[in-house]
Amino acid sequence: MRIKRLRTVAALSAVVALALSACGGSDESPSDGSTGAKNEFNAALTGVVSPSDKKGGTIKMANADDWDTLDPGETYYGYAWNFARLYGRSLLMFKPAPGKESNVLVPDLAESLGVPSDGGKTWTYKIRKGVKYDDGTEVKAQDVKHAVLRSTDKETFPNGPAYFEAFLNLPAGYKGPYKSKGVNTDSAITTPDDHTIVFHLKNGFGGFDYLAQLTQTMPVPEAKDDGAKYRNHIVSSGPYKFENVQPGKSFALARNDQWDQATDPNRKALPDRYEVALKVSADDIDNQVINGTIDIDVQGTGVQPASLSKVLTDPALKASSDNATIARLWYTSINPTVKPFDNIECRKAIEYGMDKTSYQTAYGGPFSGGDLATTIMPPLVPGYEKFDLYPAGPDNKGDQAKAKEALTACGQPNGFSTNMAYRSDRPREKATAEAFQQALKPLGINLTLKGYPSGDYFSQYAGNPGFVVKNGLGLATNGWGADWNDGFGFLSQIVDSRVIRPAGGSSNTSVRIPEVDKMLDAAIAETDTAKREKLWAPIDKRVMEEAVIYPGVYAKSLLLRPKNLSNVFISEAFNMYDYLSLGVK
Amino acid sequence: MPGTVITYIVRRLIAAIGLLIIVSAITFSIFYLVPRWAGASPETLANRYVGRAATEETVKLTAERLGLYDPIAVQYWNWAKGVVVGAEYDYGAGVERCPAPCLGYSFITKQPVWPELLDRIPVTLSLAAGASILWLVFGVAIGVLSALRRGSIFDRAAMTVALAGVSLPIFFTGLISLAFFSYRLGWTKPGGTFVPLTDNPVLWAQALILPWITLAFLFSAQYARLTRAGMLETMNEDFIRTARAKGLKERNVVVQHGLRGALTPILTIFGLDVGLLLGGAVLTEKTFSLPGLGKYAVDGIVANDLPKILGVTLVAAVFIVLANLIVDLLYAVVDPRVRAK
Amino acid sequence: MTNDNAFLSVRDLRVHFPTDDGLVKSVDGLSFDLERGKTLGIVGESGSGKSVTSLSIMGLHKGGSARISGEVLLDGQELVSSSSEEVRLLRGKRMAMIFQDPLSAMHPYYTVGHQIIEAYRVHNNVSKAVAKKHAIEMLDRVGIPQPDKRVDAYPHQFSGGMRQRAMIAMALSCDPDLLIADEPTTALDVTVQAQILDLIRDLQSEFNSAVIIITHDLGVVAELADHIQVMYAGRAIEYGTAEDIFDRPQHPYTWGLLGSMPRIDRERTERLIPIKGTPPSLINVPKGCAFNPRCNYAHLNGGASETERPELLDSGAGHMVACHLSPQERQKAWETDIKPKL
Amino acid sequence: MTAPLEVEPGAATADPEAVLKGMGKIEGRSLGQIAWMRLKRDKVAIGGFVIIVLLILMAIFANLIIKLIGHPPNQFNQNLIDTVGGTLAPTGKFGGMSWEHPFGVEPVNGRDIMSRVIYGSRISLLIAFFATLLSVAIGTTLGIVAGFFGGWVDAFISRLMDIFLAFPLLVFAIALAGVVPDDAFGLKGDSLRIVLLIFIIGFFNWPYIGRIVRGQTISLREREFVDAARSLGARRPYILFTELLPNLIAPILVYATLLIPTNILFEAALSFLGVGVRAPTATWGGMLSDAVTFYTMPHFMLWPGLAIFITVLAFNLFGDGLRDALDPRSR
Repeated sequence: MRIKRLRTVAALSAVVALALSACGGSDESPSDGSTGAKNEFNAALTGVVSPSDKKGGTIKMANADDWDTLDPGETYYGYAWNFARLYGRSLLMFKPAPGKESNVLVPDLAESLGVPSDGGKTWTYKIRKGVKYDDGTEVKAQDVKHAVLRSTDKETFPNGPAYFEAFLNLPAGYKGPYKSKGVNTDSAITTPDDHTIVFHLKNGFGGFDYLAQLTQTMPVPEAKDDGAKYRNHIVSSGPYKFENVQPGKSFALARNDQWDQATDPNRKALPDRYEVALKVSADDIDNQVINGTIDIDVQGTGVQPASLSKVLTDPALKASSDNATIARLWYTSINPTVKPFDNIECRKAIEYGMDKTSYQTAYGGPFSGGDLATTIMPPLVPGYEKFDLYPAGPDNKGDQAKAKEALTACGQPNGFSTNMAYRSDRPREKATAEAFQQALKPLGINLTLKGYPSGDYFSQYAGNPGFVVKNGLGLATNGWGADWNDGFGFLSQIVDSRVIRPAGGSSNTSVRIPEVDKMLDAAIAETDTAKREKLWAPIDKRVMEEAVIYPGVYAKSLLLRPKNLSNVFISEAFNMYDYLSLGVK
Repeated sequence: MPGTVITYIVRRLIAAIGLLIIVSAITFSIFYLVPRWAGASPETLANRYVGRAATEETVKLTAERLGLYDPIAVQYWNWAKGVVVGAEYDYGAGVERCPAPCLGYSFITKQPVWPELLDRIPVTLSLAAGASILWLVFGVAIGVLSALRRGSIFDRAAMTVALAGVSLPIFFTGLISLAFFSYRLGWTKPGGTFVPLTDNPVLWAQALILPWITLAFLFSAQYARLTRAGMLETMNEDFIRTARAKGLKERNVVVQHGLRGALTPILTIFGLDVGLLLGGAVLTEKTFSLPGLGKYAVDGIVANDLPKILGVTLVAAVFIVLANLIVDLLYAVVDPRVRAK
Repeated sequence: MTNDNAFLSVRDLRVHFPTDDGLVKSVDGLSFDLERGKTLGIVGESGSGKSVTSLSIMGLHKGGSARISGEVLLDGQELVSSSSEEVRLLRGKRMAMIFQDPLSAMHPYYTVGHQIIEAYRVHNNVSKAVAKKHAIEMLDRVGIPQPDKRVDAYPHQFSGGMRQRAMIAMALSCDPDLLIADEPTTALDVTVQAQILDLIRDLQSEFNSAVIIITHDLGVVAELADHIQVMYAGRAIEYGTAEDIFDRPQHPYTWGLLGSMPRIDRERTERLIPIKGTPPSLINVPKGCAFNPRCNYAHLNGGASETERPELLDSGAGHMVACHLSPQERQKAWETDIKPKL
Repeated sequence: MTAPLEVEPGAATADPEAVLKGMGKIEGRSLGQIAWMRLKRDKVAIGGFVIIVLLILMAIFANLIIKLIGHPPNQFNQNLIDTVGGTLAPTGKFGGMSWEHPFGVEPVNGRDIMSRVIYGSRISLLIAFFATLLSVAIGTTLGIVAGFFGGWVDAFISRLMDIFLAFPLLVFAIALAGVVPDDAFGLKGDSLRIVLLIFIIGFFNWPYIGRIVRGQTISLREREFVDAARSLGARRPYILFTELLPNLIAPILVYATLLIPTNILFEAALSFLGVGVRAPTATWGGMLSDAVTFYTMPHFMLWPGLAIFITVLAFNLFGDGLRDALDPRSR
């Protein structure tokens, strides 16, 4: 089972100027594109490997699972967003460049970044002229409007991001263009002419440009839109169009001859074709990438455990791999709703007693798993501050003495019994749960492990507050990665108590600190980016003080660099190879 | 005579349909009831089919759309009605007609189940066809030779291997052969990439050769044992002695009289095995990640996608029931005594 | 008892089977002669070796685990040392066999006609059509009505008696010189039994073949046999003409057989001389006379029966017996103990 | 061509039953004693039996043995794992095989494979035995009822068997094992999973034995009715049952012995598919499933695979021998 990149849903409306946060690191010098980076370990992290402008060829990709959906209105995986840019043009996009530069937003379908007015409540975008669909018709502002509106129909597209319905000033009770046919939506989006689109928000939101880069702004012609079925015959606005789509099996992209380089400063469109095979066994993908019969593992989550030793012990293979850092934390929730974790000292016993290195090992070790984590926010997120409230001893194998102390303070000097939930189809979470069980055993803390299917993990089990209490799930493995690198996007879904729904479904299962909710609101309200970034770390620290989250590892992945491709580099926006720039050698 | 044959087939078909109704009803009940015993409500069930950002209202609407509030009988009736007359499906931008046999739409991928199943059937069919030919040929040949040379070194060796064969779980032999032939030696593709026969016969065979051999090894072992036992029993029959007493050549005795009698029961077992296999060679497909019906079922179960599970169960049951019917009819062709009844 | 006119001559035939439990001596030194046109009845309990004898003559034990020694001369040709192929060519053509249960002895999947045609065509190079005509003729000859229709019927569609007739038709299809009938009537109704026996007799006279009838039922051989051989534990213990055996039986075992024979002309009474015990193991055949543990008269000769195996000796006019009792003792026992109760 | 094809015809007439019946030494002995005599001579079957006994002892004393070995099955030994280099493979050669860890250790957490294999025998045998028992109980009861009463009862039970046989069993078992909650029927944890697996495996396998018992019952009933007609009046059903059961023991015994290995494979398959006993409890199928991700380390899949193989083979060998001993014609 591969670990998919789950993305945040910011359901809260807030005035946040996100745009500036991403620009913070852009002063770093862009890598030298003319000579290219050497073919060595981690080369593609900071530079372009094998730069070339050679056109032609076919890029072969494989996915161990099914694509969640190709529909730009619903797709919600990092790799899918990375890939969608080949067949669709959103208003804005992250710059296809290596390193920090990839966090910069640049115009794509729009002529420039959004122009805010009315205190950030109105955002205007001018759409490039001459951009055509694969059927030759021109892309109009109305198509972007339709695309955004349809994505708000969460019954038809339940799994898509839900930012627009949260921020746009939609009419009350609006259920999307299918069910609310003919309803006037000018309160939310207007199109004064064919090449201008204006978004009207409920409240001012400085970071709206981040929403404008979502695949949900890729234009969808209303005439060709048939709801849930559109995913099988998407109309392309990018340089490639769908040649054939076999749901659950494969699809291929071929050149869209209606695409005009003149309208597109970002894409080189080097290869002639992209072929993507679905549901190929993950180990097979690794082997084929090593052999060169497949160019890229499209999910971009790193090699399988079986390939790990092969890649790390073979110098040649290691030289052609990249160890990407991901803005993601693998952690374990410590649920204070379950006795005896209602007592903070018992929670602290877990924080001290757990063997941090075995957590790392369970997740795949220093290369495939990640770095030892002591905070909730990963270092990639601006505002990250390093601290360690519960030092796990000199060798990071846990501080038994402190843990004992905490247990005694908790009134459970001989330990206690509780349960730990994990996703049974994820071997790494299973290994983590087993590691907890072993590490806590000497303290007298007996864990019963409970595996649940990942599909229902949050909706039925570990994310369902009633179930957690009823079944005494004191601990639950968990993980979180933001939609883009930002403290708000990272923290709000996992530390804000207000996202916990009684029927279940939220990732936050353990953090219920009113003070933290207030701190979050204050941070979101702060319009000064630099000041705001300083507000995230205290929240992080405050949650850690309560010992309701055990941070495991800041995720990393070991990626195999495609050996037959040119222009290979890792985009920090996606934490994987940038799929837009690749060419065939 | 043909009239009675037709009556017989019709009667059997009606019985088969009854069987399918019961099988699907039981499947439905289990998947309906067990989660509810576990404390699930229509909302929590719908929860898994909505995104994380879903509001309570969306959850309710989804539960309603999926019919989760209806009593079990109504839900089953709606499903069964769809199978027979087709159904209508709201895909957001409108309503689509899902023609019979409509096995519903996946709760998760929203693709209609029936075309997906149709897509999977060739995989399982290819797997079953190739493997069954292999095991039938090898299993029966080895079994016959063993029986004819009872006690010989060949017999002992063959039966030892056969016993070992039936004692090896397919997911073990499969894994070992995958690790060795596919990953270490790179002789075959490690599965997951099924190419239809009509597209490219070479790639088709290359992707399937290892599963065929692994599966055929297991079944050959079983069939060798069965054939040997059947052959020994048949060769002890009085009619074999009669055939010999006529002065028939031994080869004719064995082939025309012995094999004919010994193979009839094998035919029955063969039919049922192929039927079962067509319903999903779960372990083989899982081990070799072949996108067949068995893997579809497992995927459906893992994702808790009820329409998928129901669809594949029904198709599997259809295969088994059909196999039963065909076997019975074939039996009548082979054995005149059965024909009389 | 050598007979130069003998069509079939068996000399010191031994058929032994090695098994996990030991060596099974099914036939252990058997000799007899049979002329053309004559009928020999071989009588004994199951396990006495009578069926093994017939199968050995037919060569049906060849190639298996059986160890066969001695001689079987069919019209002067020695069969024991002949190759399997040589004997096969004789089977069905010069010697044929009828089996006990015609239902199991005929292949259930083939029509009766097919099975006769097959038998005929093994030894006669003729077309199927010709063979079929022959098959119909044969069925007609054994008294099956509407043979041209029945030829296409399957064995299970025949009645028991008709099936045995068909079996006989199959056996006789190549005009064999020797016909072995192994319990030909056991599986049949009493009324049908008589018909079948009549048929065999008629056909024998018609074809002038030698016939061996194997049975545990003395009543059957009484009707057909010229000579009778009684077997016990793989050996012959008495041999003589039918009159010898029925009117002057010499061996206590034969008495037992006679006593257990149901007779239509007699009221059903209790068995006269029940043969106590069970047939002996063919692996550990009792020492001395194999019958001695079950014999009511073994005590009469001072223990010789328990130590010494009696030879098969001529007690006059070709009537041979293997018993330690003196002729007088046997005479007395027969006249006083047995005969009155028959 | 003729000679080598020849089937030994001797078997047709050298009826071992008759031979044995006549053997002076064992005259009057029961079929059971005769079977036991035959079985004792069958070295292969005895070999299987000895392995089975050893396996059972191993399962019963698993905890003791593991204590002696000194490596609890769930204990991590990450000092034996290459965590620094990041490969997570055992640092020793051949999967870390050594005197200390004869079978090597698992990648990632370094658990002792030998201890886990030994512990796995417990789960495997326990489930297989009781599932077989359940199948036999249901199958025998329903088989006898169907065969004895005949009529609509028989028709009903026979249809029931048809339905069961028409189910895609494995799919169904996976589904069922997957949806049952963690606390149910007053049980939880391993004991719940074990009971659940026993129930699922046992419940789905009964029709096979049911058919055999039904057939036997019918044929015995026919025979009994003939006898009953001859003797004085009809016999009472309970007498029939008391006579029926002894006659059924032989086929049930043979079938049960041969069902155990099937059930071991079934359990292993369910564990392999991830619906068996829950982690970290060691099961053979579960270990194989874990080993899939580490196919480059064959030692990991070899030992649990071998354990399944040897156990199933031993039961098959013994079952075959038992069948031959009880029914010599099948030899």
